[in-house]
Amino acid sequence: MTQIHVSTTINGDAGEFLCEPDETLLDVLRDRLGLTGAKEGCGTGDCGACSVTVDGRLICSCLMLGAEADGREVTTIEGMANGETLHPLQRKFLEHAALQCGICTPGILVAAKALLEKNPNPTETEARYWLAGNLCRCTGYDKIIRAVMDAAHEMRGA
Amino acid sequence: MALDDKHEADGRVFKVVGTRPVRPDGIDKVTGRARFGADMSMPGMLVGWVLRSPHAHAQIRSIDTSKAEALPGVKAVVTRKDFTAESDDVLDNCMAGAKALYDGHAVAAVAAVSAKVAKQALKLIAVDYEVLPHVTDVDEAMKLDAPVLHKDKTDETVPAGMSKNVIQRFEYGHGDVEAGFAEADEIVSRSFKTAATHQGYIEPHACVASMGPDGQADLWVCTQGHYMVRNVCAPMLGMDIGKLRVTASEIGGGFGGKTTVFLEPVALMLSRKSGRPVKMVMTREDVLRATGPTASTSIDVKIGMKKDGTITAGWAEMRYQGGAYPGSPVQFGAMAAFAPYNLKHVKTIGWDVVTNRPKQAAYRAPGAPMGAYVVESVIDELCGNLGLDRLSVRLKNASTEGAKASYGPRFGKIGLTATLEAAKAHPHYSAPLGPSQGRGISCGFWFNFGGDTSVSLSVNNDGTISLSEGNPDIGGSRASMTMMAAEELGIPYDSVRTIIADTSALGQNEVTDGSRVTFAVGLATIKAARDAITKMCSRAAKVWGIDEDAVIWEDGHAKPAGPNAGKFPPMSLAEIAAQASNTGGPIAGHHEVNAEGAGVSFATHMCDAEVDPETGAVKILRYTVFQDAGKAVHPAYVEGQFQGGAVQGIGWALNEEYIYGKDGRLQNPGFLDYRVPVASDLPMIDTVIIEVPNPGHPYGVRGVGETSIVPPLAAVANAVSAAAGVRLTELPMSPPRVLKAIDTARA
Amino acid sequence: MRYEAPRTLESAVALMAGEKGSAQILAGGTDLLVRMKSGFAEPDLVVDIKRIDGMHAITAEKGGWRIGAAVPGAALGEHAGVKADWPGVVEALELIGSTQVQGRATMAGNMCNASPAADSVPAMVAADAVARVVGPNGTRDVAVGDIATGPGKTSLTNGEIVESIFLPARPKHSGDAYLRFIPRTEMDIAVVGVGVSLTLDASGTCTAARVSLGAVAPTVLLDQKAAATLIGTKVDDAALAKLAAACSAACKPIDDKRGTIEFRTKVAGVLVRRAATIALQRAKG
Amino acid sequence: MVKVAIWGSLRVATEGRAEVEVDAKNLRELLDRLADAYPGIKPQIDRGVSVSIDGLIYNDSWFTPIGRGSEVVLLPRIVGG
Repeated sequence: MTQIHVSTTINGDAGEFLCEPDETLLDVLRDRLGLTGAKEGCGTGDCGACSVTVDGRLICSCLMLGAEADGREVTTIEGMANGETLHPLQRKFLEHAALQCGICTPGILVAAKALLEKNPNPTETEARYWLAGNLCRCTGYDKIIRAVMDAAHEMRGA
Repeated sequence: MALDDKHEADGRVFKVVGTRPVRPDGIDKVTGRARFGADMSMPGMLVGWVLRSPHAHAQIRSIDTSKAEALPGVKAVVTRKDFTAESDDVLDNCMAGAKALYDGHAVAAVAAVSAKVAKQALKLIAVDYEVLPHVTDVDEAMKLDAPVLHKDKTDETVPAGMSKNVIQRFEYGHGDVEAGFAEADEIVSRSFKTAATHQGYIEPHACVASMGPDGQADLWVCTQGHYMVRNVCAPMLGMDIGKLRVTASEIGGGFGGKTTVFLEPVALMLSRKSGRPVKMVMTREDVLRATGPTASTSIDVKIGMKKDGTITAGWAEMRYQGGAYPGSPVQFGAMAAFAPYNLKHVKTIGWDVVTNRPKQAAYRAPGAPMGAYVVESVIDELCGNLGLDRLSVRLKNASTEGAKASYGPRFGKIGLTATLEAAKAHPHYSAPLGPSQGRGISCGFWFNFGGDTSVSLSVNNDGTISLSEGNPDIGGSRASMTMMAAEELGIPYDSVRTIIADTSALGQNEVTDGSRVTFAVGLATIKAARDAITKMCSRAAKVWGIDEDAVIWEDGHAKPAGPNAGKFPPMSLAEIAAQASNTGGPIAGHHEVNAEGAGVSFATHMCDAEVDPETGAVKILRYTVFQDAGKAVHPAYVEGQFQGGAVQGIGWALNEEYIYGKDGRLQNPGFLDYRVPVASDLPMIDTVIIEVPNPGHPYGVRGVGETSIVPPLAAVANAVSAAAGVRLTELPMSPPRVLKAIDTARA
Repeated sequence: MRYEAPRTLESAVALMAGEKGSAQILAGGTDLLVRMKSGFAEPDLVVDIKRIDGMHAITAEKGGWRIGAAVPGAALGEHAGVKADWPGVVEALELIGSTQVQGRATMAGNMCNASPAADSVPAMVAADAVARVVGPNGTRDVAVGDIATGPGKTSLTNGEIVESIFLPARPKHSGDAYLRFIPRTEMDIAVVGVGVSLTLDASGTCTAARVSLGAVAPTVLLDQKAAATLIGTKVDDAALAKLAAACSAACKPIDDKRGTIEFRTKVAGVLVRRAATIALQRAKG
Repeated sequence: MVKVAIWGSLRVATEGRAEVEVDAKNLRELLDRLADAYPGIKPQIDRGVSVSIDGLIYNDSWFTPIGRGSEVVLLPRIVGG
């Protein structure tokens, strides 16, 4: 089996990697690029812990091959804060104690950011349905939803 | 809250405790930097994969690993033969011995240069199985003609003539239940079943083991207790405990499921045989097939009540299967089921049963939710039959201080009545309901415990504090420890940094379980801080040339105790720290304790549900948790425990279940069909924190982690039963079951 | 395994036709990668069709819409034109999986995966959608309902690739709807799925109807008897009751971990009534 | 002497008595004397027990004092999640 050469942009930086043809983007990120912020909770697209965006589209990185990333722009949790400045969602998650164990947190933040980019003023129901693919077993989602709504409010400048 | 005797913390004005600061591990966890079990890599690392039995029950005649070993890239293969330690159930569960006892039971493992090679090697391992008949249902397993898992595990409490799958019998209670039933105006008897549910942590088990030829080893692992991992694994490997250093990674949820070992001894053995570090990570399928779900149960219950709502007697016979080995949590179900009520006549009988399912692991208040489910369902039905208010009846019968618990002791200070009164006064209780909607109430109880705890607190030269504790932080406990240390020392929260030390750094620490951490580690942290304070006071006394008894600690400063002690300006912690080398050397406080005497905990939950009578679909409309926290150190994380427990309970009540096929194989080993609640299934979970201080803790803290999963099964069942107009007696109340119950009731 | 991402449909067909081992098309990958992960699929060749021109296009054609095989649910859901014409189809596709899955999953892939419980297929069958299939022997148009022949099996022959799906022009005074039953509110596979498309005349009488059922038989059913109960009626309560009874009668489900025969049969009737009511409202505008 | 409440299924070892008396001033003495006087309880003590003393639960601490009037209840060892 021959490895595939892939050129891509990850969190704004151009980069290259080699991967097996059947290797998922998640495995590439974690095992080859050292970006372990995306987690594997299921490997079947049912938990959302591996959420990243590709060309702005929210996806599960466990359901995409690394080879498909050629020429695409991938954004992960590691690209969410701007240097020392946290994204408002990250800040609100901390303020609202919207995480307990924290394993689902990167995926939920990436997904919530994609939500607010598409819909800056979601209803609670819209936020809940958008995030339905991100399982959290610790919080019962209450504080997560509150943090997302509060971040949306702040980002709208309202 | 009126108290007879004063608590140490009464009247104390807390400065840090009770606030909601950002947790110390917060930034790492929102930026992806936090390192969980699978996030560790080591140079030269191999990957380990496990071969699992496809059979529910089979004799292992032989295992031929020669072809796997010959595959290029394979560096080690391990089977049970490699473990020469004396057999026990935990080891047998990690690697099957003579028999594979459930679908997914590990039978061999491989370490190879890549996952691809390892998976290929697994296919080359030839296991000669003699497939045996199997049993997965608890009632079936108790029948005399059921396939038998073990010939010799039944203990002396089991009467002769029962199936050998029945392992142990428990009985609790007092009074004369028959006399009690004779006094009743209304008696309800019902049988219930509950399905096995999994803890469902999002992070699969993972570890990296590295053992050198000198026999020393390091293990990086996601676990609720790295000291436990060390103490359990070292003897399995024939090692001295001191030669194994275990470091706890960040842990992605546990809920009791990470209080034992699965991969860890196998990874160590693979590392020993290959001479290289070995990383093992479970797939979600592995997690569901082979790690700890909780018990499934079958329970008969009978309760008598007078017209005025007095419960005259309670009786239950409970059968729990805990998988392929002894140890279902039936005794806790039998002890906890009636604990919220002050009963003259009560009796519970519990049977621990084995079946061909994965060995159960603790799950948040193990055994108690099922007991509360059946008792609270029947109390609800009795209230309905007698036309009584469901909260008033619970208040009338509630256990209070001095009441004799159904499991024996008399309660000390407890907060059950306070939770019920808060529930009664809450607007939720009087809110109107629409058609096909119902409201359910349930109380719940859990013991909590403490256990071995070691904490070390270093005063750094600049006046900051490094706090080392040994309990993996699952839900924000580092924040709580930091707060208690800062509170006690009188310094800002930000001046303290708390870490989870590895097993070589501290004395023994019990697992993060039993709702013990904020209670026990908190207690040890406070005592360690007091130890450091004593030392700092003594340094100040030296500098001032006065007696150390004449120095007190206030607001982060050493001060002369009174005018007679001399007139010296207060000396801050930072000043004392800066002079430490000159005054006697480094300053550190520590405390080691077996923190016994944890206070029990109670909660009352209220749930509104709507049922679609045409499809059986249930929607949770509103949910409120009322729970006694003793003292909430970080209220946001206390609320988080309440909310998380409630939602796990909602999942258990509505859609989560282990489904076995006729072939004894698990049919739903994935998050697609093992259905944990998703965000869109739920409303906000409201919380009311009650604070009845625990006399056993300096600040009055009670454990809060587990009790919150005890009431929801019944709260939801009572709401659904009210909404559907028919009593539901089987969990989960999945739509086909609800619809069938509605249709049967109408027919 | 080899991974190829050809730039033209012709080369994709050639790759597929030329592979001696097992070959799989990769569109969204939300089914294929799951099967590869579990070892159910071990393809020798995966052909990614997302680099082929036009595969991402949604184009107006003969009053209807042609949807490229690589258009994910999220993109279709953002297309106002398709959404206005065939809201039932768009909603059906959007029900599949999570937001993340929507970023990848395609209608063509959902159809070719040939699950009896595929959400978008009953909606497409009700809409009388047609798949355009390109293969070594040329191009053919196939009714969507004729693609799956059984669970996991399709009528596509060696080297054939679905290039696009055509949703026909929507007649005046018509509407469609798709409803499914799942135990949770999201993230589940349909226990029952029902698609309804109907057309009214100026007086509000139903002149044409298509009713389809998912997850109650080895393939999605087009239920003509059920459709007949609506035609000539005002889709009133009496007609809906007959419709429900006809659908329940048409079900040939199995008992499995997701539902019982009894439950699926009954709920099919309940859902078709609800779906027809939504379709009626849409038809009335 | 300390009165110790025994749970139901262990009463086969105490001739049916729900409460037995042993001479013990602390937890260690209590468990030792219980095992001596009622050998049938020993297997359970070896499997693990907790002891409730005046409503608080103790697992291991041998030297936990037991007062004369204390309420003492033997329990299976409490574990948690």
